[in-house]
Amino acid sequence: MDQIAGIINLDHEQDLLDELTYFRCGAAVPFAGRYRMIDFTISNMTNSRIESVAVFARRKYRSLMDHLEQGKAWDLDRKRGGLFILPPDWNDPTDISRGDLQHFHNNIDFLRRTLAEYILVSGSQHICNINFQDVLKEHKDVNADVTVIYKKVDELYPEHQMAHKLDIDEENRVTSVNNDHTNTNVYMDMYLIKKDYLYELVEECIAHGCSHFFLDGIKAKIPNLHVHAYEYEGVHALVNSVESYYRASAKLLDVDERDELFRDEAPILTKVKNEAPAKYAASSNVNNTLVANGCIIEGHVEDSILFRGVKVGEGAVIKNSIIMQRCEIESNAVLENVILDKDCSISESRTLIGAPEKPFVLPKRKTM
Amino acid sequence: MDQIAGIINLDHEQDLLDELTYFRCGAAVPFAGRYRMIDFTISNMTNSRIESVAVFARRKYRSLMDHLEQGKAWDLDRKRGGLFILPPDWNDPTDISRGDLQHFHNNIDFLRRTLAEYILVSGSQHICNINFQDVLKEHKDVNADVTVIYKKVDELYPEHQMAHKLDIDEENRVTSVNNDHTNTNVYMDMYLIKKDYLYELVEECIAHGCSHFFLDGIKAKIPNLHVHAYEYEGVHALVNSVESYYRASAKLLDVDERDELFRDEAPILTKVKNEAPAKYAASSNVNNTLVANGCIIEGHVEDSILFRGVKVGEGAVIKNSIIMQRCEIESNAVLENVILDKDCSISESRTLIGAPEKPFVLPKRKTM
Amino acid sequence: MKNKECVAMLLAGGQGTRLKSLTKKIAKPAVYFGGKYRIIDFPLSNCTNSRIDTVGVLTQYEPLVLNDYIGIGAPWDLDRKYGGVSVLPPFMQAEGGGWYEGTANAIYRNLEFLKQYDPEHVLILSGDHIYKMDYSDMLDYHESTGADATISVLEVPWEDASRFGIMNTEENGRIDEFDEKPEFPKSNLASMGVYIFRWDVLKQYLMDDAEKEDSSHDFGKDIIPALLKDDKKLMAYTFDGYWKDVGTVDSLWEANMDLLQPKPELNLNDHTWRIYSKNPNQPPQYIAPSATVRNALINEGCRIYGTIDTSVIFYGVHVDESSVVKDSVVMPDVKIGKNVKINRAIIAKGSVIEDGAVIGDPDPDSEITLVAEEGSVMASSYAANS
Amino acid sequence: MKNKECVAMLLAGGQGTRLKSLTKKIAKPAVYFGGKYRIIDFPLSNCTNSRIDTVGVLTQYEPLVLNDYIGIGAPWDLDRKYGGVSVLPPFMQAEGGGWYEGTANAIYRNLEFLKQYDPEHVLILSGDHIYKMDYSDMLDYHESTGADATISVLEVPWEDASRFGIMNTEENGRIDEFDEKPEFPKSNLASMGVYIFRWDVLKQYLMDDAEKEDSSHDFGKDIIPALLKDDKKLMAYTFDGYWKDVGTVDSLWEANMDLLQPKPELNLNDHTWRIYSKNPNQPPQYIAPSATVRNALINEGCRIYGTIDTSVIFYGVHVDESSVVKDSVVMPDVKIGKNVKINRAIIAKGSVIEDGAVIGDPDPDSEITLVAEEGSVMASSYAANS
Repeated sequence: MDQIAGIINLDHEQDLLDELTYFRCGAAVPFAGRYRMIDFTISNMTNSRIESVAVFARRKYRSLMDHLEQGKAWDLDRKRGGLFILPPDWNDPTDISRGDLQHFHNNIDFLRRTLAEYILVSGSQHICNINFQDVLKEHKDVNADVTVIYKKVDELYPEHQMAHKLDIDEENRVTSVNNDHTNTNVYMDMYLIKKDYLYELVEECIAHGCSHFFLDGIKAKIPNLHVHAYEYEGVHALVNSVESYYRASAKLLDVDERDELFRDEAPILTKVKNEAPAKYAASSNVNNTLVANGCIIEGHVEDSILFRGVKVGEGAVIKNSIIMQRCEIESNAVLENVILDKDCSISESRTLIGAPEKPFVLPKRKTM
Repeated sequence: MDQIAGIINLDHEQDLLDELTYFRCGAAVPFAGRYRMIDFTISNMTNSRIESVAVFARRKYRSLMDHLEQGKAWDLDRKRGGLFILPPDWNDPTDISRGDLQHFHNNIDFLRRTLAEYILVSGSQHICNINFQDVLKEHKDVNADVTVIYKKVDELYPEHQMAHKLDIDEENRVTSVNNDHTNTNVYMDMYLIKKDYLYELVEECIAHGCSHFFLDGIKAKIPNLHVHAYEYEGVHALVNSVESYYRASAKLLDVDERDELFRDEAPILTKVKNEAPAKYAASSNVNNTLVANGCIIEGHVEDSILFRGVKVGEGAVIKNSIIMQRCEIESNAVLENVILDKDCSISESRTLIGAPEKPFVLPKRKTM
Repeated sequence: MKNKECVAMLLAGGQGTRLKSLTKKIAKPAVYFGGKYRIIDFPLSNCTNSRIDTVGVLTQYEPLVLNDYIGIGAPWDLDRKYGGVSVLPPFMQAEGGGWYEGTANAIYRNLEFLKQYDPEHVLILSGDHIYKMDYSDMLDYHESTGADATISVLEVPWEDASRFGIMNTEENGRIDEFDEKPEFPKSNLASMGVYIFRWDVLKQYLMDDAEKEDSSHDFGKDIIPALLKDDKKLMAYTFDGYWKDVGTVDSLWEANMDLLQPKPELNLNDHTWRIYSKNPNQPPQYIAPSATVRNALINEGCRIYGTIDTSVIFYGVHVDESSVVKDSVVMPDVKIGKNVKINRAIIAKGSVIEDGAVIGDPDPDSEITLVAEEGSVMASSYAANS
Repeated sequence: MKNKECVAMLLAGGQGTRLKSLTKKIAKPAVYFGGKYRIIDFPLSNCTNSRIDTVGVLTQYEPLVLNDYIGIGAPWDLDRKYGGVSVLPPFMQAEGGGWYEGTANAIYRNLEFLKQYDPEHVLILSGDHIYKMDYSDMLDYHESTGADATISVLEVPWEDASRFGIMNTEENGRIDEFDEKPEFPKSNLASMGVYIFRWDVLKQYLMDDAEKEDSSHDFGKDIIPALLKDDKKLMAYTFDGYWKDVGTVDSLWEANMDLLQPKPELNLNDHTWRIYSKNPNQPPQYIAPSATVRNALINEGCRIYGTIDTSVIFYGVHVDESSVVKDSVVMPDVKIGKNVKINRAIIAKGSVIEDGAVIGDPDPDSEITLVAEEGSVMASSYAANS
């Protein structure tokens, strides 16, 4: 089996999740009751037998470092390979690289040391369950220079407008990368490339003063390269705004979506917290809800997601809401269309109601 | 036994080791054949049963992160406690703290979470083998507010001029912290303080706009506090310049110094490299030298230190020199009074000779 | 190398036959408890929370599951460079070998292991009990009294005292007599099977005991009486808190039900004393619109479409529509079909309960029904005790 | 859970009696080699370098040192969440238990362990040999030929062939006959004791073999002949590289001396194929002004004041002034006084050689002298073979 190494490039990802990204980058945002966004990318990589993963971090990466713990949860705290979080801390005055090329240039040791022949570069905003070995197989079958991964979406939502789209010919070659608002071939910010070729393109980009490897190094060269499009056909969500986050979360209440995302043979792993099983009191009433461990529920919860360690008091009512770690909802409080970040407290009988299309978001550690 | 947590505060440490600190902070400088400077502080802490250690890093901490690997070598990659490298990545616009108070303020969670009642704060420049439990015992016996650690040096060298000195009364209370160039009581940049009291002083410092916790929060309050002086009597070196680094290294060739520093019951640990035993060819001639594993020696070496994986070709002569990891000295080269940083290559028959009081330093990866 | 202050030895070799089919393929300490845990999680978490970082686990019977579960000790933070958890099965030596012949013999055969750490004290634990205990408090007491051995005891109701090993003590807590299951108990202080010995004393008595041909090589029957006979200083350390021997199907069921109290005596949500366990990595549990859940503990990976009432549900359990699980314990990965009725039962791991099956007897005086591991129950069958 | 492509089973239960006092207290795979290593470091490092991350180590004789040494497998990067290294001693089951009775029996008794991973292939290794080998190349060969079993062989000099198990092969590498120590060998391809089996085939043959009362339950004597008899496809995979059985004091000494060649066949400095071992955390070695060191391997923690000539010195060894160590292997933590002469000897761990002692015989035809573990040699004594 050919080896692949992974790069998770957060350099150009914008932190547009309002209150949820005030103090953390998008990759570190909690998602699906017990995970962080980046867990999906890392788990997809390890499930595809990728054993070396570099994370190019630029801003607000402290909570990411805390969460990743050198890759422990993915068995990536290793002697050979493993997970490397690479914040920008370079001090070479002769360095002329710019943008994400700074990362590629200053972390070239990661590429040098890995034995892998191929590199899979990914962002953190596309939630999916994908096997990159399948991508490699197709990449080799068609003898591509670069293989980019896309999802053909059924319906275009606002979040898709911020993504690049692909025009593809009948041989699945990419003919253009664009922002056509009617194109449903959403580029998933993932591409596979031979390591030696990546080197070459990186050096060329730096020599030409480029600042965005994908746009300047790959997109700009489409006429001259064989850029192959790999269609990912599984469950997919793009999370790059509060609204898309809320929509993607709601989809998780669908059993088929969930079954496709969380699979025994390709599990999504995350940091272990050692919480007790969730406890439901005699007074509790829970419907159509995802509940993580450590919750203690005495009230009413429906169409919602409760992260680990949430307490819901007697008579409290929670609907269409996402309640993150360790929030405490006191008795008779009412929450509807709300996203609470970690460690929020809602006092007795308090009511917070957001709009279904624009949830009310409370930042970390807020008491109301 | 009372618990102590450790803070290694690199915030005010200047990187004055010329070529050796171009790309790394002083704490990450290789020392004693197979260690880095910070290994001594961390090992002293773990040997004193300190199980939680925070590293306040500010600049050039990338190689430090690579080296520390979340504390693996010290068994500090733990669920409870462990090693935390804390680079500056804070994004709270309301934060008014300055200087190293930024670190204390933004990492207050470290203090909150630890169960330890006492905090030992240390820098990384004082090489020693000290037991902080002994310090705590004395701290409690005299009922001090703060205990600062000092070494009474036999002779004052230039490096000591950059350190603070202590004036001490007959009860071992500190009466002043100063820069008196004739004072031999060298403050070792280490102090012990009760956690709750540290909190209190940190808050007061921030409220008053201070930027240096030790100077503004402790030194300035000496008249009102019981600041006790603990005398450390063991082997000691202060490394804050190339000259002091060179002098401290030479001292390691003395068996008594070495025996006091490297003790079976209080071992200095470091990242494991899995190098083979050092190999001495039939043509080798080695005298008064420390040799780490992985070296292959065919030439002549005396009064020197060879780090891991150094190759010395036939007929090469090395004297009074420090050769760091993986350097290659080709045959018939001559090195005297030289410090080579990692991965340097010296070509055949090349000669480099520095002055005994000012060694010639070659930066990382240089070929000459 | 530094020596260790206190090393724990955890006796985990018991077969636990009174747990019937639950221990057919696994040793008793590996039996499931509390929706998420195995029994051995409690002593191991107690060790790590008490800052005892060196634990020998003595295995004998069906150690594969236990070995695999303990692994490198990472879940309990016992994956240490020096110390940590070591699984200690019987082994062969130049002069022969054989199975462990009693609790004292098991420790005796591992004296070399203990000598490596040359501890000051040795803590002996068993893997049969559910409790949260700070062994470091007991160690402090042991050290402050200068005892040769300290035995942890708890007050049991007088009427139950004759079922336990009873310690008769002087006023200062010194043990002057040990009564194994006395007909007429003089005290209600029952031994919890938790001992701390001074290492030099333990070593000597184990070596002496090994020479005695008539000895059963058991701590309770041989070692403690020998110490008392020699007038060694044995102290009783009184523990007060939740403690339960889960050695039978009924007591295992009861201990699970205890967790469903509004404020259970055994608090699993205490973040200062976490019970660690190996994580199965499952997504959050899903409670469907058709579900009714009340008075329950439910773990991750479950999907509940039916009714859960006063029950403990382990990870990966699916309960389909119109089924009712009441007063029961459902172990991992059990699949329960539609229209199933379960009352007062323990359903072992991986069982499949088909549509319409009826299991257990709602009569509060009835015995608890046990469905064996990977059992399959059809609609027509009524699970008997297995 | 995902299944594993290939799981390795490392037979490490041997007592290794021909290594005399070196294996009095430790199993043979734990014997020291090469200034830094134990024999078992080689197969374990080969596994991790070959990306085989699941290894069962079958122990039986004196497993304490080996258990402690292997620990959680961290030195070899085998401290994995799923897989990694597992020490597998004999254990007791509901239907009884007993010691392993042969190499095949040892694997048979751990079929449950293998079933957990349900691998496609099983790699059988022994812990007796020094060699660097990429098992993944052998696995590729095994898979590409579609063999039921593949046996690694190496060409030995024809005159030595009758000391080995010899594989007679067809032109395409298929084995048609296995000769155990043939008087008149038809081939010089000797088995290295490294086998890859298809898991389903191995399982079947082990179960069949367990039923046979007259079987010695050995791979070479029973399993391989049974496969050949049934006309199963057995392929020979030719290894070419350094390989040495270090089963005797002389061969262990020789293998150490081999490392002192200017370009040794076994390169320990190859960073693409590191030999991992547990690190003793010692400071760098110190070579004093009075020392003369030539043609030597020396490990960290040593202090050399005397002469080391053509010798291998493990960690923590002190050699005082005016002493000469020649053509010898000095194991960890040995203290050698002043004016000592050592020739052609192996000094076992922790020995103390007092001032003026003379050990060994410089005659190149003499036997190698062995000083037993923690032995003490006075000036007046001349160490006999122990």
